[in-house]
Amino acid sequence: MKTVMEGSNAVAHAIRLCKPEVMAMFPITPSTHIPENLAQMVADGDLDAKLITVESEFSAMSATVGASATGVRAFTATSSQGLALMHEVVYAAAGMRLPIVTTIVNRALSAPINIWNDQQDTISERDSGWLQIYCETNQEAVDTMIQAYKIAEDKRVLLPVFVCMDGFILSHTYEPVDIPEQKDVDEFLPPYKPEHAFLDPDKPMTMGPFAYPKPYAAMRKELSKDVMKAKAVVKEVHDEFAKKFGRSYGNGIIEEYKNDRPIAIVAMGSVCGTIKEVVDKRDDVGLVRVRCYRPFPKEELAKALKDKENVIVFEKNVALGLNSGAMYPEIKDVLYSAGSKARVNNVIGGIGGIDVTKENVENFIERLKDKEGVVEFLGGDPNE
Amino acid sequence: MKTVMEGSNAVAHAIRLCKPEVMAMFPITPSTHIPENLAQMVADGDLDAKLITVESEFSAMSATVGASATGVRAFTATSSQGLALMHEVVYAAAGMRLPIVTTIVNRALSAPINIWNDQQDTISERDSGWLQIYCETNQEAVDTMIQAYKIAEDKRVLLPVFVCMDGFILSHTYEPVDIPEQKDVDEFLPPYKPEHAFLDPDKPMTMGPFAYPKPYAAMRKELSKDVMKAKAVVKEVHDEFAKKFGRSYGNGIIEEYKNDRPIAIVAMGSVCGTIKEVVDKRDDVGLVRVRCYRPFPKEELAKALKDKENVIVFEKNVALGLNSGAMYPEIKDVLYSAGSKARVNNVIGGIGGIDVTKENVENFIERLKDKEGVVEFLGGDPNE
Amino acid sequence: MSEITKLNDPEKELIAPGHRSCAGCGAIIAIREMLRATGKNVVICEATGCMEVTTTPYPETSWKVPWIHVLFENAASVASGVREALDKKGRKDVTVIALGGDGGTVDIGFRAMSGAMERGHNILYICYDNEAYMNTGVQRSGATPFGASTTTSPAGKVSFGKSEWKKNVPMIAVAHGLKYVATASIAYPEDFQNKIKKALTFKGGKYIHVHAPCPVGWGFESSKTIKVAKAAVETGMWALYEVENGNFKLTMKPNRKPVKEYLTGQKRFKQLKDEQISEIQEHIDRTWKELEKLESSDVNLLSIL
Amino acid sequence: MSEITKLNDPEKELIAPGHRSCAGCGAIIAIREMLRATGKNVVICEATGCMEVTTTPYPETSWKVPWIHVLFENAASVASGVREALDKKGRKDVTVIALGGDGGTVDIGFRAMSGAMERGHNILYICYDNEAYMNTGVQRSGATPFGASTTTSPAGKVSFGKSEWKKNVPMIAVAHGLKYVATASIAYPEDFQNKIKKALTFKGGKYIHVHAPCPVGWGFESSKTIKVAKAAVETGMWALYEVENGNFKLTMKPNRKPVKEYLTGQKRFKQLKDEQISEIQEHIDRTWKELEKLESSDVNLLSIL
Amino acid sequence: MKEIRFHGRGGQGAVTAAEVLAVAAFKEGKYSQAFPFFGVERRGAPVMAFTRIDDEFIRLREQVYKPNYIVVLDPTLMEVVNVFEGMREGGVVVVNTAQMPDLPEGVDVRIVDATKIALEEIGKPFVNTPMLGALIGVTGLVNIDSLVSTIKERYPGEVGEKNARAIKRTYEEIKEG
Amino acid sequence: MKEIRFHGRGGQGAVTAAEVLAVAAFKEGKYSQAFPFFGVERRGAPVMAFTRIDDEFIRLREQVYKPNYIVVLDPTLMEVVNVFEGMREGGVVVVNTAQMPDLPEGVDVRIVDATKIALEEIGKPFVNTPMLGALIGVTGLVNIDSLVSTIKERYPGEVGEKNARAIKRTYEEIKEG
Amino acid sequence: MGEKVTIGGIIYDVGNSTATKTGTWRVFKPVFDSDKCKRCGICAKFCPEGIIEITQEKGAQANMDYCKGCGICAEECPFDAIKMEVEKK
Amino acid sequence: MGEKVTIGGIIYDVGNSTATKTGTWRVFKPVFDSDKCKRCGICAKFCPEGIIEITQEKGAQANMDYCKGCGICAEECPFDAIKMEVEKK
Ligand SMILES: Cc1ncc(C[n+]2csc(CCOP(=O)(O)OP(=O)(O)O)c2C)c(N)n1
Ligand SMILES: Cc1ncc(C[n+]2csc(CCOP(=O)(O)OP(=O)(O)O)c2C)c(N)n1
Ligand code: SF4
Ligand code: SF4
Ligand code: SF4
Ligand code: SF4
Ligand code: SF4
Ligand code: SF4
Ligand SMILES: [Mg+2]
Ligand SMILES: [Mg+2]
Repeated sequence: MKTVMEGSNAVAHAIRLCKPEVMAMFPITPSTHIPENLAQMVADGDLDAKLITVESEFSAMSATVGASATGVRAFTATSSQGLALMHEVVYAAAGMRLPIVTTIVNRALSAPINIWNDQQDTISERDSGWLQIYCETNQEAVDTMIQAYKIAEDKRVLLPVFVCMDGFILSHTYEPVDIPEQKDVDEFLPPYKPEHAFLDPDKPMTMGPFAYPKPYAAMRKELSKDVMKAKAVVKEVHDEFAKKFGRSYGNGIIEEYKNDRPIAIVAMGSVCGTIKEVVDKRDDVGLVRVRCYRPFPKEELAKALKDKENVIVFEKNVALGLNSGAMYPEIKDVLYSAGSKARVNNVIGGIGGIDVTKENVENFIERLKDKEGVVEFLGGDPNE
Repeated sequence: MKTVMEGSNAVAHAIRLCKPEVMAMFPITPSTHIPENLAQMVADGDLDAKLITVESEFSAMSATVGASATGVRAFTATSSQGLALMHEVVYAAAGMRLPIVTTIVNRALSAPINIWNDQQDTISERDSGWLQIYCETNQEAVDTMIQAYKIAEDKRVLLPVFVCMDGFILSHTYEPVDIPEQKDVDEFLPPYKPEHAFLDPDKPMTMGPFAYPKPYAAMRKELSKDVMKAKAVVKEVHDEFAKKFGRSYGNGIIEEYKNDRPIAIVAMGSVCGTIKEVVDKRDDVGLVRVRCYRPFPKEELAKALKDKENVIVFEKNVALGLNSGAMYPEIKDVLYSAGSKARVNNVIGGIGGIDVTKENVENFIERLKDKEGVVEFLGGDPNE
Repeated sequence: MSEITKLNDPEKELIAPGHRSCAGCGAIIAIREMLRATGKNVVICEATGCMEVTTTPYPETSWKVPWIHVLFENAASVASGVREALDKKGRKDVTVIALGGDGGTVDIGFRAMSGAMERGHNILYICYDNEAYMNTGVQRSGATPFGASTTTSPAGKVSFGKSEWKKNVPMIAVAHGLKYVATASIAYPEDFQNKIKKALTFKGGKYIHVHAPCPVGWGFESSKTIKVAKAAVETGMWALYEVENGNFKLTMKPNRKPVKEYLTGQKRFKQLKDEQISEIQEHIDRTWKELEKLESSDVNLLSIL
Repeated sequence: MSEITKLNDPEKELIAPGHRSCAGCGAIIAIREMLRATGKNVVICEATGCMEVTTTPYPETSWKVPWIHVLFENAASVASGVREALDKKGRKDVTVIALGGDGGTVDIGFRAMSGAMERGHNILYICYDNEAYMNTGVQRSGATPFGASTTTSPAGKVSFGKSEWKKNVPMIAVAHGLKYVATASIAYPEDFQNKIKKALTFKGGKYIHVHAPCPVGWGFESSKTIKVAKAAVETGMWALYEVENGNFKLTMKPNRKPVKEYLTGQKRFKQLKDEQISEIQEHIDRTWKELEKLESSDVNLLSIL
Repeated sequence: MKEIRFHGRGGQGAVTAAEVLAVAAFKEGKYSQAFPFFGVERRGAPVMAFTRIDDEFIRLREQVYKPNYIVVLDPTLMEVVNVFEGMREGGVVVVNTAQMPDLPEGVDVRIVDATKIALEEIGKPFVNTPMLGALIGVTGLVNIDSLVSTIKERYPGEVGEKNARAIKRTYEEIKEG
Repeated sequence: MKEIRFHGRGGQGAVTAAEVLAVAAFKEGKYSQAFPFFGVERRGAPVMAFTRIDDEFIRLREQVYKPNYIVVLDPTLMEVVNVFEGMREGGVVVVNTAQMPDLPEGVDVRIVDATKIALEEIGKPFVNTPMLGALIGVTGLVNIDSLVSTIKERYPGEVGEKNARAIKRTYEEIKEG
Repeated sequence: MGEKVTIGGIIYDVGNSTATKTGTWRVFKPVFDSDKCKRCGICAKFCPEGIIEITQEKGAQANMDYCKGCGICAEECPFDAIKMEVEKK
Repeated sequence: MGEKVTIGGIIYDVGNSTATKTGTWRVFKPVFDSDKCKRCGICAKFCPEGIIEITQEKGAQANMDYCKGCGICAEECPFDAIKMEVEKK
């Protein structure tokens, strides 16, 4: 069904199509429309799932963990403070290897309190062991939701996934989306039948034990390796989806857009649409969109960036105390090892809902194209 | 008073000397001995402070924020899950510019649950806007506690500080410490008299408001800059302390130990003692100890490392999904901008209490000295 | 201005106009009434919610008393810290109020509130109850009444709205051993204000739960806010009482009207069938019978609880 | 082994030996008794604490029933998810138990527990109460009794120990509207087990709070665990009761001995002066008077609360 | 690409209008995008919403700074916010009012008394959908049939019918006037 | 540098012994370090604690793998853990027992019946401090006066006196042979 | 970024939301009849904006800079001294 | 790192803590007197380790691999059928 609808509504439909069995949710702007839509579907009998209207996000993620550990497909969604409140459970869920999928509608973090978009919330969970996929459009959010369960539940992965979409800019925007058919989704995404983790008196197991140093370190190492290995599955599932549904997003890991130019902008999420508009107007700049941010695509980025003259890393987060975005040093690490000679700069923009305009993009390209190691903050003047 | 005592006890004495007015605490291994010691001091009338035995770490940090916002010197301590549970409040405290000092006795994060030392807990808060200072010895922990309030409360800073010490390895170890005299501490650390933030009906103010995009982004930018600028104050306070008390730690920001050799190990915390032992036995390797990790000392590290042949970044954390420690890309960022030709490698060790031995250090130097871009995990064999 | 006697002087209000709450907001009325009772010598620690967001859009604030907001879930813990700090500074005279909406109190802030009560800090917790998460668009809270349709407990083809009864936080507060607990309504400001004043004569934790209708979330005209609040009390849907040192006392004994009079005229209840309306009526009848029994009995709630 | 009749067969235990709890641990006795009542068809969701840490040092586990631990503060929310998942799978027959120590229940896990109760999931919450955070070395919890010295409420030159009374979580649970709430003691296993079985006949949330002395934390010989538990009941320091559909009933009416008999012989109370001991005695006397009054009154707690 | 900005008050349906327009355009095979700017202000406060319409998928995510068309649901807003801000050359402003307001120089303003029409046709002062009728009457952004069918889908039954009638009236009236 | 490992059971005071030794050494102007290895096992389970003594500040933070001296507070532990593990050449093991246990080849074991002495002097089977007396009797790691004064500071009053007496007895007894 | 902000976003100029004239949100407005008004104070007590001044001289009067036109005052006035009218600006 | 671990640290071999013989922790041990024993089951009910087997033939007997010697059984036996003795190994 191809139609114009609100991003949150579209994502809710995608979730419905994935047939989650337990959904634990707590409202927070701007992700709220997702639980609201799902609650209405349940109230109307259109979705046969248990909805747990928890008393906090801490419990939202905890109940999701409980449900997933019982062997059912489980879902939650949140933003910003909600994700920050879940923090401790987020780490635990990955360590317990539960294939939960969570939609994060990205929003800035307090203090001060601000309800608009940036990506500080998910970026602050980047070490947690969750996969993170950032979407450019609502269509991509829909498609990625469906892919996410397949990735998470893959026996080679068994890790939780954040599907990230920019708050308001995507979640509250009406735009065309093609909502897949249930039949097609069913073919693509089989029911979740876990072999490793399920609470059942018929086959008792102990989950979440205490671990001494050696097994703990061994589990962390394995977890670290497995998160990295998941990249292949992200790609594979993306490709399979593309084949079946006819839609793809770069190579599933990164998307290179006119990346045969001397300058490359690296960015994530909805701002890439605006950047593409600028790329089309120029001949010196291309875009490398990071879709799969965790695991971090070192090889892909090395290949896409190492021969550039200039790389501008655009980020919607600030690593306080580092005076840059979080991805900036990660990219430089990649380029360092690749022996790149590129000049690499950083733009921190779109913080707390600051609008990022084509002019902004044009202008920072001009300002930075001959620089190295500069970090800039955009402040909200559309012509800055 | 020079004596042999337990690290936690020594730190509790340092806190007593700082005369905190409100202390909110919740027990967690291995930081528990700190609140226990402080509680005993209060019960014995040796410390005139309000002890709030909160029902969770979320409330520990919240009550600390409340107290600090009322204009008194406030303290809390925690580890691991406790810090993870505080996460949302941690970010808020920095955004609100409250000069709280918190001792973190570093411990691994769940799942699985493990009570021993690594530094994943504080590393996972590295974007929060808190300063982070890592101590090598209990003496340094004592001295740094006292410095920390002076740094935090400096009008140029007004930011919260984590004083980090390795769980068990420091907190539960008896070793010699010199506990300063109250008189000297009083001279060094004046009472906290805030001008920017205090809740008082005689001068009402509104703290923690809602902010639209532009002021929000402006505050974030200012916060980011101020965290970076705090480095100068960390150094200044360290030097002043050194002058008065006769003890210093490198230049207050980093400590270079025999760093005139072709190989440099970069590390933080107690493991540096063991590394120094190895450095003394060899002539090819030196140590650069990062004491002040946030703000990240880019300039100091660039200077200390750029001419090395090989840099080995030793870390007690794993950035899952990045397949390295968190500091590793940050160091490479610095070296990239410095135009360094060094080979840079990463060792992840001491995870979840894995012991790090001299042999381990010797061996990883040998394994990595001709490599570039390698990330190794130590697994707990003392001869590995 | 020459010397004219102001029988009511807006300048004396401790919360300024220009705030961004909806026209007819009941919650801001609750806060206004509260501040008239506390006076200036107070510190307010507020949870995230409609009242926080609409009163403090930086760089503006409507508050004229010291006020702090940290997060959604920690008003009571922040207040604990404020209280102890003030005491340490010798400012025992200053009243500390923790203020939360029903979401911030009954749900996400409940651990913090319960913990603060257990520790016995000398603070007054006030919950303004508009019976849903209004700030985020009318989602169900533990305080949402049975039958109400909200965006996360919506009426639908197979659902009539919320299927659980309202969580009884005032009585839970009593079970915490508080020396003073009361319910109130914005429609009865003197009662509310007297309760605040009485509460402040007790040392330790105190709790007041004030009913504050929300025209937008409940679905009624902005002019009817007080009428709706009154109807809640008159139908017995909301009982006004206080529990002082464990002694339960109804402070208002309405000649109870049928609850239907309260339910009709609110969009959130419009889907209810007679069946559910009678269920609610029965629930009220049963509760009131017990409340009256309790009042006339000599059971002391503080000692049993 | 040939056919010998085992009057008691350790093989049938659902928690295996080899666990790392202290000799004489009361909490593990509570769990053992609990599992004898629930049987195998159960899922346990446990909070961090002594019982979790000592029963599951990877790669070993003492549990023979499905068991999950996630964190310290979320046993009840994890159980909510498990319950709904089992229901969705058509496994309504499986009992779901959320299990926490007093710290994990009364303090840090309290929001989760309260939330789960409010939502009415079909789970039984069991709190084993050893009256402090034992796992981390005997720190004060909300359930620590008045007067007890712990490492964060220590006796000292200017302090006699904890100065607040024990938080009354069973009655708070009643105020949540639960159809079944009970207290129990490890010294009365039949009573405890009957209460578990009765609880499981109710749909929705249920709560049982079982008193489980800790020789290490309280300071008594490991052999005295049951004796101490019994003394708590016999002196009235711990009351055994149940509240079924709002009706309060004492399930044990001891001829109360002086509380001193309970307090002496426990290191945590050794600093108490006669003054505090009388205060405790008075508190108990008052409470029991009210409890007996309540039992004989016809006040229904479910309707008032 | 056409960019449209709607001015209204919280509760008046400006956001819905923007969305309906986007849906109607999509029906005609065009691509569209609609989004609000939300503040924390409550009901009654001035709000804005935006629609973009183009022949290709709209990748651009910046706010609308230079609208081609501006719709003002409530004339009193004109005293509160500068509704003309950033208007593109050749742009048109459609205002719900009975009489032409005082205007800065050089702006092309069309008026329609949508409140009256809404009260007559819908029985309530719901002006957002009627104002869409006026907008397309002036601009031809989408045709009336797409708009009416979109409205009827969004509001099935009688409400939709009434709205459709109101739309048609404003459409005709502004075309004529 | 000297490294000492203590084996005991949870609750028996091995950790305290390690600490007291460190304090006593510091009194004599030496540098020292003491630390436990904690598990989640409870009272009664085997535990270890370590002391290092040196002439300079001890920077080394690794665990003790090759102790010079080993102290065994409870002989039954020898059946449960390999108390000799990693012992350095020339090292000595001091065991609290009334009679010499069966031993692997080439280990130097000294015994003392600290339980008996403790019961006689202290009135309770507190063997940790008496075993320190034995340890220094064998090794001279610190002198008896430093040890005794440390003990008296840690346990003021009668308890300290009793412990001191016990220490002196084990010290003498083991020296004698 | 020209935006000047205070440290931590603290607002020192308390009560300064008066800078925002929420009177512009109004669709209806209250019209007070000084003759009917008994100066009882009920309207002022309930006005969410806290903007009703009552003087012996003029009776109740709302500060129209902020009045959002909710109509509570008119609804609650026991003496019918307030009428809500459509705002015409 | 040789350590083999299961995914997520899940333990499938339930009840396998029997691998750890906590009997070694014991300082005292219970000695059961089969003659005095009335097979009443009280000791077994309270034993924290759950290791007391009772048969008609032998009466109560503890599995000494795990007995921690807490003494509860002896304390609670109403028939004085259990004595605690110092463990000698
Ligand atoms: C941790 C967290 N979760 C969610 C939110 C989003 N949020 C802010 S206010 C609010 C609802 C407030 O409800 P209530 O306390 O009843 O106050 P009201 O808005 O109804 O006045 C929510 C869900 C948040 N700010 N923080
Ligand atoms: C968030 C968090 N804070 C603190 C801890 C440390 N901790 C683990 S168990 C525990 C105490 C448990 O007390 P209780 O629930 O009473 O159980 P008990 O140990 O007494 O059986 C504490 C403080 C933790 N694991 N997580
Ligand atoms: S939504 Fe309700 S509570 Fe919130 S400001 Fe509007 S009327 Fe008040
Ligand atoms: S400390 Fe207490 S509760 Fe914990 S295992 Fe030991 S006896 Fe049991
Ligand atoms: S309520 Fe009516 S009579 Fe009373 S003061 Fe107001 S306008 Fe006058
Ligand atoms: S209409 Fe509402 S805002 Fe205006 S004066 Fe009356 S009560 Fe106040
Ligand atoms: S308690 Fe005593 S009599 Fe009863 S079974 Fe045990 S040993 Fe035998
Ligand atoms: S001594 Fe304790 S552990 Fe051993 S059998 Fe008796 S009760 Fe069980
Ligand atoms: Mg509310
Ligand atoms: Mg406990």
